[in-house]
Amino acid sequence: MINISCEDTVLIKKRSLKNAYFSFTFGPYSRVDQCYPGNFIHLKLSETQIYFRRAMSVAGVNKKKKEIEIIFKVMGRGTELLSRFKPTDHVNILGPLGNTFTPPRKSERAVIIAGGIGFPPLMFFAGELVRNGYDPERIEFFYGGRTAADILERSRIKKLGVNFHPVTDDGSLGHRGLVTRMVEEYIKSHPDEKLRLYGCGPEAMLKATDSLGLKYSLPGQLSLEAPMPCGVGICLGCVVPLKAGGQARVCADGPVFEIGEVAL
Amino acid sequence: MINISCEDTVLIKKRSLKNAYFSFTFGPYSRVDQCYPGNFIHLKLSETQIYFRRAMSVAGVNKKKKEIEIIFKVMGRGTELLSRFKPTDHVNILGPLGNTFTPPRKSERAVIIAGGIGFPPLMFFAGELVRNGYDPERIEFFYGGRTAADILERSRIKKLGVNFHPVTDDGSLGHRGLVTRMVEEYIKSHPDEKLRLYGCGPEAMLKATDSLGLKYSLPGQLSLEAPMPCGVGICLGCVVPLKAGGQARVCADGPVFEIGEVAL
Amino acid sequence: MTPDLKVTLAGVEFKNPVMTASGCCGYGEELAKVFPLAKLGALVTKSITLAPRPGHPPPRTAETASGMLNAIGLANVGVDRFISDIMPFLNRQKTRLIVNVAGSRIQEYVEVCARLNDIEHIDMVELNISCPNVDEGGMEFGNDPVMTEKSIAEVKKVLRKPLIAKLSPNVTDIVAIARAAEQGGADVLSLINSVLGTAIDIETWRPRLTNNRGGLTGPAIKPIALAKVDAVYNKCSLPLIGIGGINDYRDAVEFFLCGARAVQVGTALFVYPDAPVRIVEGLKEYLKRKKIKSVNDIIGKVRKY
Amino acid sequence: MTPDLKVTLAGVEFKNPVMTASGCCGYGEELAKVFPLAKLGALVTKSITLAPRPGHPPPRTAETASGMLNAIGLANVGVDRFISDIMPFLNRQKTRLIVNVAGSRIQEYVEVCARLNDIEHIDMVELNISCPNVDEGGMEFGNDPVMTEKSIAEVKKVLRKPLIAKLSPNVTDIVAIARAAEQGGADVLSLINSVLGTAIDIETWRPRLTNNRGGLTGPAIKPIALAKVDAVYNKCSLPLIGIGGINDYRDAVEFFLCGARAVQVGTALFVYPDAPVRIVEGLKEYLKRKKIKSVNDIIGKVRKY
Ligand SMILES: Cc1cc2nc3c(=O)[nH]c(=O)nc-3n(C[C@H](O)[C@H](O)[C@H](O)COP(=O)(O)OP(=O)(O)OC[C@H]3O[C@@H](n4cnc5c(N)ncnc54)[C@H](O)[C@@H]3O)c2cc1C
Ligand SMILES: Cc1cc2nc3c(=O)[nH]c(=O)nc-3n(C[C@H](O)[C@H](O)[C@H](O)COP(=O)(O)OP(=O)(O)OC[C@H]3O[C@@H](n4cnc5c(N)ncnc54)[C@H](O)[C@@H]3O)c2cc1C
Ligand SMILES: Cc1cc2nc3c(=O)[nH]c(=O)nc-3n(C[C@H](O)[C@H](O)[C@H](O)COP(=O)(O)O)c2cc1C
Ligand SMILES: Cc1cc2nc3c(=O)[nH]c(=O)nc-3n(C[C@H](O)[C@H](O)[C@H](O)COP(=O)(O)O)c2cc1C
Ligand code: FES
Ligand code: FES
Repeated sequence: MINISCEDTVLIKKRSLKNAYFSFTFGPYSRVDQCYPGNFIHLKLSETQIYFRRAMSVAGVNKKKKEIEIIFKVMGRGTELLSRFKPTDHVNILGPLGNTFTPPRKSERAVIIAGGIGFPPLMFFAGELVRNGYDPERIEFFYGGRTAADILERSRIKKLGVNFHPVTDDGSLGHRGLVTRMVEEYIKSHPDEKLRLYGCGPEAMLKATDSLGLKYSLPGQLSLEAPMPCGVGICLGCVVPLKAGGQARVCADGPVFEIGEVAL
Repeated sequence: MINISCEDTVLIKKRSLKNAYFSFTFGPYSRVDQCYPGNFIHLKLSETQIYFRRAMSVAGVNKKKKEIEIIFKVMGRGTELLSRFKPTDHVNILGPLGNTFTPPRKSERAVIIAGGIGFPPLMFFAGELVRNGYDPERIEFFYGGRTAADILERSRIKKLGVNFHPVTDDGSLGHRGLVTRMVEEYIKSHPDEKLRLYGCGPEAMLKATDSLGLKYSLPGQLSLEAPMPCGVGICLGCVVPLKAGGQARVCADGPVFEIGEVAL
Repeated sequence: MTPDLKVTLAGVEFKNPVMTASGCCGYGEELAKVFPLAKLGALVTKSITLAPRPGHPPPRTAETASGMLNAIGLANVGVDRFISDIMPFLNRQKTRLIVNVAGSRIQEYVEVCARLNDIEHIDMVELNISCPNVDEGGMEFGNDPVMTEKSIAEVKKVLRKPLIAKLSPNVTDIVAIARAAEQGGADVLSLINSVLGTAIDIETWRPRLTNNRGGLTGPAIKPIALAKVDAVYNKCSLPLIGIGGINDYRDAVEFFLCGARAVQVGTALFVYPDAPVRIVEGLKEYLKRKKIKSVNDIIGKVRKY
Repeated sequence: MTPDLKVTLAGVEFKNPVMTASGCCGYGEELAKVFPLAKLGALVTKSITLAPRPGHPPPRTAETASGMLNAIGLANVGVDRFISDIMPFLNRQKTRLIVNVAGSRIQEYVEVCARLNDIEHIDMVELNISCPNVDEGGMEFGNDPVMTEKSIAEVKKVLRKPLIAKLSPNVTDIVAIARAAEQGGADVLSLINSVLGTAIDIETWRPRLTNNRGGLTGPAIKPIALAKVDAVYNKCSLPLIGIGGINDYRDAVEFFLCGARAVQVGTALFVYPDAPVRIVEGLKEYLKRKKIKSVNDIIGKVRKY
């Protein structure tokens, strides 16, 4: 029954990416084997400085080295503090938390729609699919940002062998326009394929992805964000309303929800 | 009128001494020229982690480089946090605060009695006396600790040319016994000298020094400690009772008091 | 020799004095994924009302300096589903069980308690009297001695289990409320519930909670909670459970010294879900280090000036 | 265009709405070493009583999570030495001056105010009614509407300067106290004074304050203070001064949005003695960024759900 741990780990590797993004690798972490795409960890950044933990999606694991990676952007107090951590600094990890993405069937094509701080779990997801034998040619990885600088870890994504579709508002990389517009074009131009959508990113992107799924009757999942005091389902602070009525906790009932499930 | 500043400085040099003691050098600090022995600075260690500042005596200044040194021991939460600072980390300094030691007259011999975290201001004091032309041979520097490991910065003190008298409880360095017992022997064996006492250290040591001054009618000063919320005299949290009645603020009326002044 | 952590409240023995606080541990299902609930002195459920309640719309929590604000709005499954859906799980847990009950009319408290009466595994009922009283125009039960006494007396008429009255800190004179609760027949007092507070987003000019205000909890309120326990101790004859900002064993010891016979851990669970286990361990070490045989030997032992 | 920070309270114009809080800035002499007092909206002195008071013996402050406890015990030089020794310094400062007055009998408040009446440079008097009332057996004036109204009315009989009543947060119904203060003739309300709290040293089992309990202040109490201001705003017609945990301009803005027309900065001065100057600068930047002409345009503008 007991499967969530609360343990101290050490920052092992710190990579500064573009645009105030960072990749942090922590270890040794005893639960690497139980981390699946969609899962997140909850980080206690300071014993007293910041009270709540901060949620970060698992961006990758190295099972042999027992290391876990997150990729985050400096947004406010917590991520700012985190960005100033140095290798050998400690952080307490509560996790793994939340549910996971359901892999596509062999017959389906995976259409991934990533944006902003939503790309790390989807990059992990795509990588795990490929590692588990899913044909990378059947993964369409859409990734939207304002400019080229917002599209991170490009070579790492490309190396997976997936069909990579960067989309920028200003056309400085890949297609020009909104990522969900491009996805809609893709859907329309592939009427005979069985598609399954996977979205994680800004609220507007999630809403548009949800609409696409409903409009074209495509199955799929969205990974949501909400301020999370506890992350384990006991505070009821992270609830979102469901279309069928009632509420769901993003942390414990999500963060991954089916398209059409949540009243976004 | 305005003479206290509240400014950010950077940790420039960190030296780990014995026994959980550290020497930290901060700079550039605009007020190095106004820092005299006895003065202290008040450090804001974290914007939100620890609310109050922590008081640290000035242990040295480098006026040309505009650097200020403190020497501290890890005692609790604040000093523990401080000890984990790394060069390039910022700290906010409020200061310089408090009053200063009155130098001995030319005709007097300075008997310095240091113990524990009380030695940094006295080391600074002895150094400044020497720099200002006071004969180092007329400075008796008593320094007490439990064992040899408690007597810090020995070569630095000796280099001043003062008469250095380490005293340890276990005799592992210098005389064996209590430092104030040794001071009393010194006093008794120098009946014809004009002595002036300067004490800073644990409460028991201060009390004994105070008694010595009164018993042998010797002038002198003691530098006191008290928990200090503000350090500038506005909270009235650091008061000590005076023998003449009434109270004094350790931060603004001290930390240096005349022997016989405070009801210790 | 391991120190004795057993305490007895209203005739019920608890293996240790560390409980979860209501509303901060759901019904225990999630915590059971972090540690065996048998390690708890007792599990206190979130407030149960007669009908299910969805609670307030989000945002309903906000972070503050060393604490948090919440206005969850008593979201819960209602007493019937609690009994049918949750009790089977709780029946399997080897821990004392305290069910917290809330309502907006006295009759609601009474009805919920009546349904809990026959469930064997429930050891005690804790009455959350910090809810706005609908009948009396929204004034909280717990803010008025008369309403406090009356609501407790009515519940005691039907309830055959020991009753804990949970007091609100938002009152001028908590001793008067404590005495009223005793008068009404409470067997134990727990204090404190959350402290009224609010916070505003200076960019949107919106309150940070849709309920506009909420309850402040966490380390920030510990000094307040401790002062309330201290104020009530020895001013009425009931045993006290201390609640408010307890994060580690040191905090718990402060409450014992001020007179609490047990403590509840709330907001700390959100940061360290295993906080109660850590506190039990820390307590043992502390008593060992101090060479004290039983936690009962430090209760109320603060040496006042 | 620099935004307008001027506010008017009871006919007195302040160059900006940021004041020091009583007891947290002495009589201004030490702060004058950090910044020119002319930068303040007003200086509020520590509480002045009829006779000099030494205050409680140390320790009388303790650090808490995001805050502090204090039981200074109204240490002050007494009104006569205040007038003879301190006023000459204050007369030279180009800032509004508010003298805070405390007492343990109504007659004491009245006598102190009578002596302040003729001192021109004093712009207002702030009444600290959170002191234990000796005549009434120690119950605080400010905890009871009747005593609140009576003490203010008596003072108003002699005082020819505008009167601020400073309210205690340790009450069930602060609106009732606010209305009583208005009824008694107060011109302005300031809220809140410190929140009752305590802390215990678990090694010595001693309270951390010789007074056994004290007042909690600092960031920890900001949500509480804000909720009190919000509760009183529009429930009586007096202008409000917000106090409690204000550390930076963001905190100040929250209070303005909730209805405060000015703010006082207390505990923050102990950490950043130049906090008021920083807040004034931050406020200017904020209003500029938001393209708002005057701080008066944001007062009470919280957009409640
Ligand atoms: C399941 C989940 C996975 C996440 N994964 C990632 C990730 O992989 N990379 C990444 O960069 N970010 C991720 N986030 C968002 C990240 O948690 C927030 O950016 C972060 O909490 C902001 O904290 P802050 O202190 O820097 O910002 P502040 O705005 O100062 O935070 C203030 C408060 O708001 C909460 N908060 C603010 N914004 C968010 C938000 N968008 N989501 C959740 N809480 C918020 C914080 O927890 C805190 O309580 C994830 C969030 C969730 C819920
Ligand atoms: C004028 C002055 C000069 C000082 N100079 C030095 C120095 O040069 N080197 C050095 O190592 N230490 C010095 N100290 C003592 C130093 O300030 C304390 O050791 C430090 O504040 C302890 O903080 P902490 O958080 O580590 O300990 P904690 O015990 O966790 O602190 C808790 C609280 O108690 C207060 N406190 C605890 N002990 C003391 C104490 N002895 N003095 C003052 N406040 C205390 C802290 O400020 C804090 O509010 C000086 C103190 C004063 C007043
Ligand atoms: C999110 C949240 C929900 C709560 N819900 C309830 C509740 O349903 N019933 C109740 O009596 N107390 C409730 N409380 C109050 C706690 O039980 C406890 O009294 C309070 O949080 C103080 O303790 P703490 O500082 O340890 O959290 C709640 C507190 C929080 C933070
Ligand atoms: C050390 C200290 C002394 C105080 N003395 C007084 C006082 O003499 N008179 C008074 O009315 N308020 C006094 N107060 C209360 C403050 O004026 C203010 O109301 C309270 O501290 C809340 O504001 P803050 O959180 O900004 O400190 C004192 C507060 C502190 C911390
Ligand atoms: S964050 Fe607490 S229930 Fe989801
Ligand atoms: S520390 Fe505030 S008066 Fe001395």
